[in-house]
Amino acid sequence: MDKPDTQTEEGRADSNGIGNIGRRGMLKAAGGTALAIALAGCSDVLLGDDEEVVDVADVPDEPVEAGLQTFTEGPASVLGLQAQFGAEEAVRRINDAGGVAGREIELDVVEEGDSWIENYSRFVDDGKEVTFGPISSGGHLDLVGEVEAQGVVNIATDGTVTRMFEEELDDPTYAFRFQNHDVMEAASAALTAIEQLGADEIDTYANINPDYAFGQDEREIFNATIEQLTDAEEVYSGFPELATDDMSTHVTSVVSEEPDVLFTSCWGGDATLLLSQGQDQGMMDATDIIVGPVLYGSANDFSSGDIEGNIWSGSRNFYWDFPDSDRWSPGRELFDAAQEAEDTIPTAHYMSGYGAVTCWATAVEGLVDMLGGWPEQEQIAAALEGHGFYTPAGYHVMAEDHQCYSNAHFGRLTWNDEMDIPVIEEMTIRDPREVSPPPGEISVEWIESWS
Amino acid sequence: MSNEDQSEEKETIRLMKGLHLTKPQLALALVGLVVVLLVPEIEGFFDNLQLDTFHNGILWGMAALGLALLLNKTELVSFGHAAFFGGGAYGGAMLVNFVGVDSGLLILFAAVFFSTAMAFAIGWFVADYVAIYFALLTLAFGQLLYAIAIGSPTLGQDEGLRLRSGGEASGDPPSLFGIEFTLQQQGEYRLVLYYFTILLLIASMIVMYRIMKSPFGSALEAIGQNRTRARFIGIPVERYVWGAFTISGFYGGIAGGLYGLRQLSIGPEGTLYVFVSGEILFMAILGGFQTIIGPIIGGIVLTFLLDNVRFLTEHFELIIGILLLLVVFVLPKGIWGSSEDIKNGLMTRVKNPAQLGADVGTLQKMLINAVRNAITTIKIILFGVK
Amino acid sequence: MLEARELIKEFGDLRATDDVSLTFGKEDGEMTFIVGPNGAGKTTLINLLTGLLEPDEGSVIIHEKSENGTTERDITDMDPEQRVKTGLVRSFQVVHVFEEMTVRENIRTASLSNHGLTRSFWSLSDEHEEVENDVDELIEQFRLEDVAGDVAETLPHGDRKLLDVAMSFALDPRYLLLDEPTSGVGAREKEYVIETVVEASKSQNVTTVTIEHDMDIVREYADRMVALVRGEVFREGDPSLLDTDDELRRTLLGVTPDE
Amino acid sequence: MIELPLFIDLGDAAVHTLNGIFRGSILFMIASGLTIIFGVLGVLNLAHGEFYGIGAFLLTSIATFFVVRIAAPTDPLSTAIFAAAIVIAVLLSAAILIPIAGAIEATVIRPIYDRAEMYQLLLTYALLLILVDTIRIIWGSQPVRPAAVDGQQIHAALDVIPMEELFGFQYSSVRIFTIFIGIGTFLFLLWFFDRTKTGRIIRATAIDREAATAIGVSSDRVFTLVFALGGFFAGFSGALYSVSAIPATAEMGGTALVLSFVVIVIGGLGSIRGSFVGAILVGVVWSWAIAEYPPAEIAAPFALMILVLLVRPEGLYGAWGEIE
Repeated sequence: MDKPDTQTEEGRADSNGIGNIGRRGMLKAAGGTALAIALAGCSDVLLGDDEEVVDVADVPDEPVEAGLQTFTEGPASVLGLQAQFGAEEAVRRINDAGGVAGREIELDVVEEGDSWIENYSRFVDDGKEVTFGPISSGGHLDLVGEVEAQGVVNIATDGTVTRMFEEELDDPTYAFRFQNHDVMEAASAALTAIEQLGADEIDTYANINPDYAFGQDEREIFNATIEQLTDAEEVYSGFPELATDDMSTHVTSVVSEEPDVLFTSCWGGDATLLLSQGQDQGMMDATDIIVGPVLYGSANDFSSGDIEGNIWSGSRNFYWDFPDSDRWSPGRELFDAAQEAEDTIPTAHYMSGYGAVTCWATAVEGLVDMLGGWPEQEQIAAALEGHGFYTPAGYHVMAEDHQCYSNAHFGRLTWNDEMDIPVIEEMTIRDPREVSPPPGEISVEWIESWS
Repeated sequence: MSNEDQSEEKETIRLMKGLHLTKPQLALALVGLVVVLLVPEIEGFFDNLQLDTFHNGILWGMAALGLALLLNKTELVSFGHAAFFGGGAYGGAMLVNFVGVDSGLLILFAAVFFSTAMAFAIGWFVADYVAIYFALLTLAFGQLLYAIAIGSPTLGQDEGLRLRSGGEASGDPPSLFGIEFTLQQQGEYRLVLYYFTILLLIASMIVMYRIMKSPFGSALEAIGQNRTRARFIGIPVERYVWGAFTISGFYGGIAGGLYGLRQLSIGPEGTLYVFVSGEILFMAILGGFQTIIGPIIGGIVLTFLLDNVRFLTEHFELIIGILLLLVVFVLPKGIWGSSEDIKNGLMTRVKNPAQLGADVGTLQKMLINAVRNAITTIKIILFGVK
Repeated sequence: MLEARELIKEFGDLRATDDVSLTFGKEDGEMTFIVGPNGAGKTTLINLLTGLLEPDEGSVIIHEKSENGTTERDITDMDPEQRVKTGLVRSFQVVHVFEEMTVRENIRTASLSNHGLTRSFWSLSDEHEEVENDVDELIEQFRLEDVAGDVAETLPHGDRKLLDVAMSFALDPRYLLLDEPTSGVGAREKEYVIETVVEASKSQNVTTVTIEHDMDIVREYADRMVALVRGEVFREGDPSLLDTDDELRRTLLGVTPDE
Repeated sequence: MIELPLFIDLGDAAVHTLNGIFRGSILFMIASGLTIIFGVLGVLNLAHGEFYGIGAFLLTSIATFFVVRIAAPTDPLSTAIFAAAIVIAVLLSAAILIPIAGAIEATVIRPIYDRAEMYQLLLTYALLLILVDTIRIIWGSQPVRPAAVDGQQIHAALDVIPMEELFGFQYSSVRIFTIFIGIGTFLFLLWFFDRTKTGRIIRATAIDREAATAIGVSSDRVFTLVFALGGFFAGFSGALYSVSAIPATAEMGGTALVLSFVVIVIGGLGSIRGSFVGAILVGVVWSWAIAEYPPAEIAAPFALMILVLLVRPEGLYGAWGEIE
């Protein structure tokens, strides 16, 4: 197999990746505060005993009250609980490192249900200084107007509506999103398929995506990308009901079409169902490659029989074992923390929660340093624009369109017999600039401008 | 406000034709009105009192009030009422998104028009049916609309639609009575909308009261109690049920339209899903569907519970389930409908404390019976029916 | 004049009415009694006339007097509620009243319908003077004053029967079809019920068709009698046939002249 | 390593139809309980779907218990032992629902038989909420499957049973057996209500409660039995569904309930034949709708129901509250 010419474990080149930045360099880039270091996952090495808590007279004594709305129940709790665990881990680390400019964080978690506006309003009424969430994309669209009107910063943990910051929100102030521009994962999926099979070898492709706006968006971007780069033609597109209990008809259709590539943005129980019913019906043999950007989100639910075959999965902006956790301890530490606290494999949604909290905390800490006092919401919002920070996943930038930019992870889904968990191997990591349009541009138009 | 069996002897005050209240009732109504008007002022003093919740509760209650007409008079259980609430919300949102209107009143008008038209169309199909078939058929229509909304990219699928200017996620709210609001004035916008809601609430309660007391109301009651006889006194049963259904959809439309204007963003899960229909139904029963004010109270109470229990415990369904169970067994006429019984019960016990002893006895008997039932059940399971 | 023309109604294999042709009310206020054994098709006939059932064949005609003679009006396809508007009204063997309404409300609802007021949703049910007058009159006529405020389901059986009929009278009937108005009523009350009904019919010159099992009542009140047997018209004529026609007596009463 | 069956040979049309019949069989077992309970007790049990859900979750726990203790199927003998264990797990899961459903009937449903429909709906809705949360408390809120056997799901491990030799075509054996069990349940219920004494007593009670009481039948017991029977079949179908590696979720009862409504309305309330035909029809139409016009997936059953009701308002086998 040809080595892809993007950065890989072996061939990291670009400065935006975490690859060639040493820990000391990172410390510098992170602004040097103890908090930033702790959140980047290097506390044990760098802080030692001389951790220094910022001590500013104008910082209030009481803890920072924060709210997170996420799916704690229902099919989407597969994602939502991961986000909650991640956010809680970040809060733990912040508080262990002395808080944000000396203030600890108290995080309230509430089920988002379908009450995004009510939850946020309640948080604001209760005096929360910052809010995180939701997972639901529809919920995020519901929410942002409210956030803009009420003026307490919200950093969404998911809410993958492609057009959100491209079209819906011009010039937002208080609404941000840590994860994830879904263009990056859908485009990465197409690029992965092309790398693996070769552009000339792909004649047909099929889609199975959950029947809601996210699934439609992912398909649109995947199709745009693959059709831009190959002469392939779509032979099937199915939209199983979200959280359905049977996909066999869709699988039957795919098997009978024998497409070269199958793209799926199914997640949670849908992903396990699709793969296990796919195994039953020989879908892995009927296709040359299956690419699924969110398959690894179900890492905790797969069994080895589900993922046999040429299945490539994305892990959005974070995969715990990349770089190899033997060499990159922050990944290993986060994995261990998740195992210890919740007996779970941290997935990309773990990072959604972790990153959202980190983004806010590092920005505020820096701001307190600069202002010499606790900042107003407006100041925090302004500081978040263009804010760069590290997590164990690497470097992230909250761009001026309020969409965070991070590396995209994609690799082969395999079973690790030793640990008895699913892992991703042959990881390819793509710079956000490669798979996300620059702020202000529309994803599909941007892809169609590729030559 | 409701005053079903007023005795002639009591001194009453005539508010309007057919609306007589005794002095205590009038006082209660006035206090209630003042409280409702002051909610925006006093919400800050109470931790759990939220204008949002209260406002939404009133709106759900208005939809439940429309449903109460069917429940109370025609004795038909509609299990698809979300169709009209959601239909209204979507009707308004479509005007914003596809026509670009940003006048709140026009949006509300479109909402009411759309949901009434839909109730008119669905009513034609369902008016022939009774009992559980009526419930299931209305449920099917409701789910069909949900399926359409969630499957249609034009309607935003699961993401729904925004009622902000340009249909954008952070656009300005619509104008009300010619007043333009910016995004930052959303609080003021909602306040104006709240008082407008109160106005419409009072109007719709009075109208519903009159409908229930009218010859048309009597005819519906006749239909509910004996369809055959109703037919043979010359009442065109299906047409009248159709009419009542349409009126009920009209109420759903006002409520849904105002809900859309309040939320400024709507989606299928929160407005059209089958469990939303269930909630509207249970609000009507919870508050007491035989009264005018009951459904409104049911709406406020259930909305309050749904919004608040969630913040207290992860297991809010359990808590709400147990509360509903209690309603069935302890307050069958609903909260408002049972207020008289509760008052009487308390008065007897104050006058005659010995009654309390009897209560303990009743409770004991109930417990013993429950245990006995459980034992019989186990026997049946082990040995079958005799 | 109300005419049943060659009415046929089948339930599965059973022919409930077999080519029944009858005319009622050649003279206004005529009282016809229908007799016959169980299963003879008496109730089916009334159901067909009033529109509760649709005939398989045949038609129901109303003959209306006008300036230029009489005109025929075919009402076979009319809904029951439309037939009520032509003056064709019925009561039921099993009492059909609005159980949770009071006596007064029951009669009022019928009267509101009769006055074409049920479409009004802004006026109050109890504010229409013409209706209230009618209701008062009927309550008096059917001697229901004492129970006027009682809920229908709590009434004694005789009063319920009377209420059922009173509701029919609230509709200003021209043809009143009564399905066993005395069934289930105790012997002593029977007389009282039927007398009240007959009195009301006579006073308003209503053409009545009554199903009745009690031959004494038929003898006493009938202007004319129709005997149905197995879905067919067996005899038609004067009630005195009950005493003179042996075959009829045998069929109907199971008695032979010898006994 | 176990060979995976491929059944492309059968042709798409036949596979779509089989998929639909499979789903229909599951649906029938849920809906039959609902329809019998309605026919006899006169109560439309909104919590019925939760019995199905509980059955599915019970299976995950019980099957997991077996899977980690019994050798994985490698040869005919071990396959037989394994299959027997799974059958026991399914029956056990369903059997546990008998006392659960029976106790629910005796304590909270019994007092409301004489109340208006809306109270029955309200009460069973309350039960639904309580049971959903109980499931979450016991099994958590994320999807659950039984433990894998050597990395395979249970049904895949059992799919070694040679379908081709048995039936002449390739299709998942677990699914085929599920279809047979569905048909078997249907025949059993027909036989039970037609031929057995208990069945006849139940029917008599359904037709005339008072008359049945007059001849000495305890309607209380009949009701409890019927409710428990309904719970059993719902749990049974949930357990079977779980065997096919469909993740159990606390919310699965809701979808099942709504689809069961569609089934029994199409078939005619109270009709066992109706719910069988209705369930298969819904399953097949659903499967074909996906194959031919994917966007119709959610709407298809409801559109079918409205269509049937317009043509035959009393449903295909309109029994109207009596068991047939």
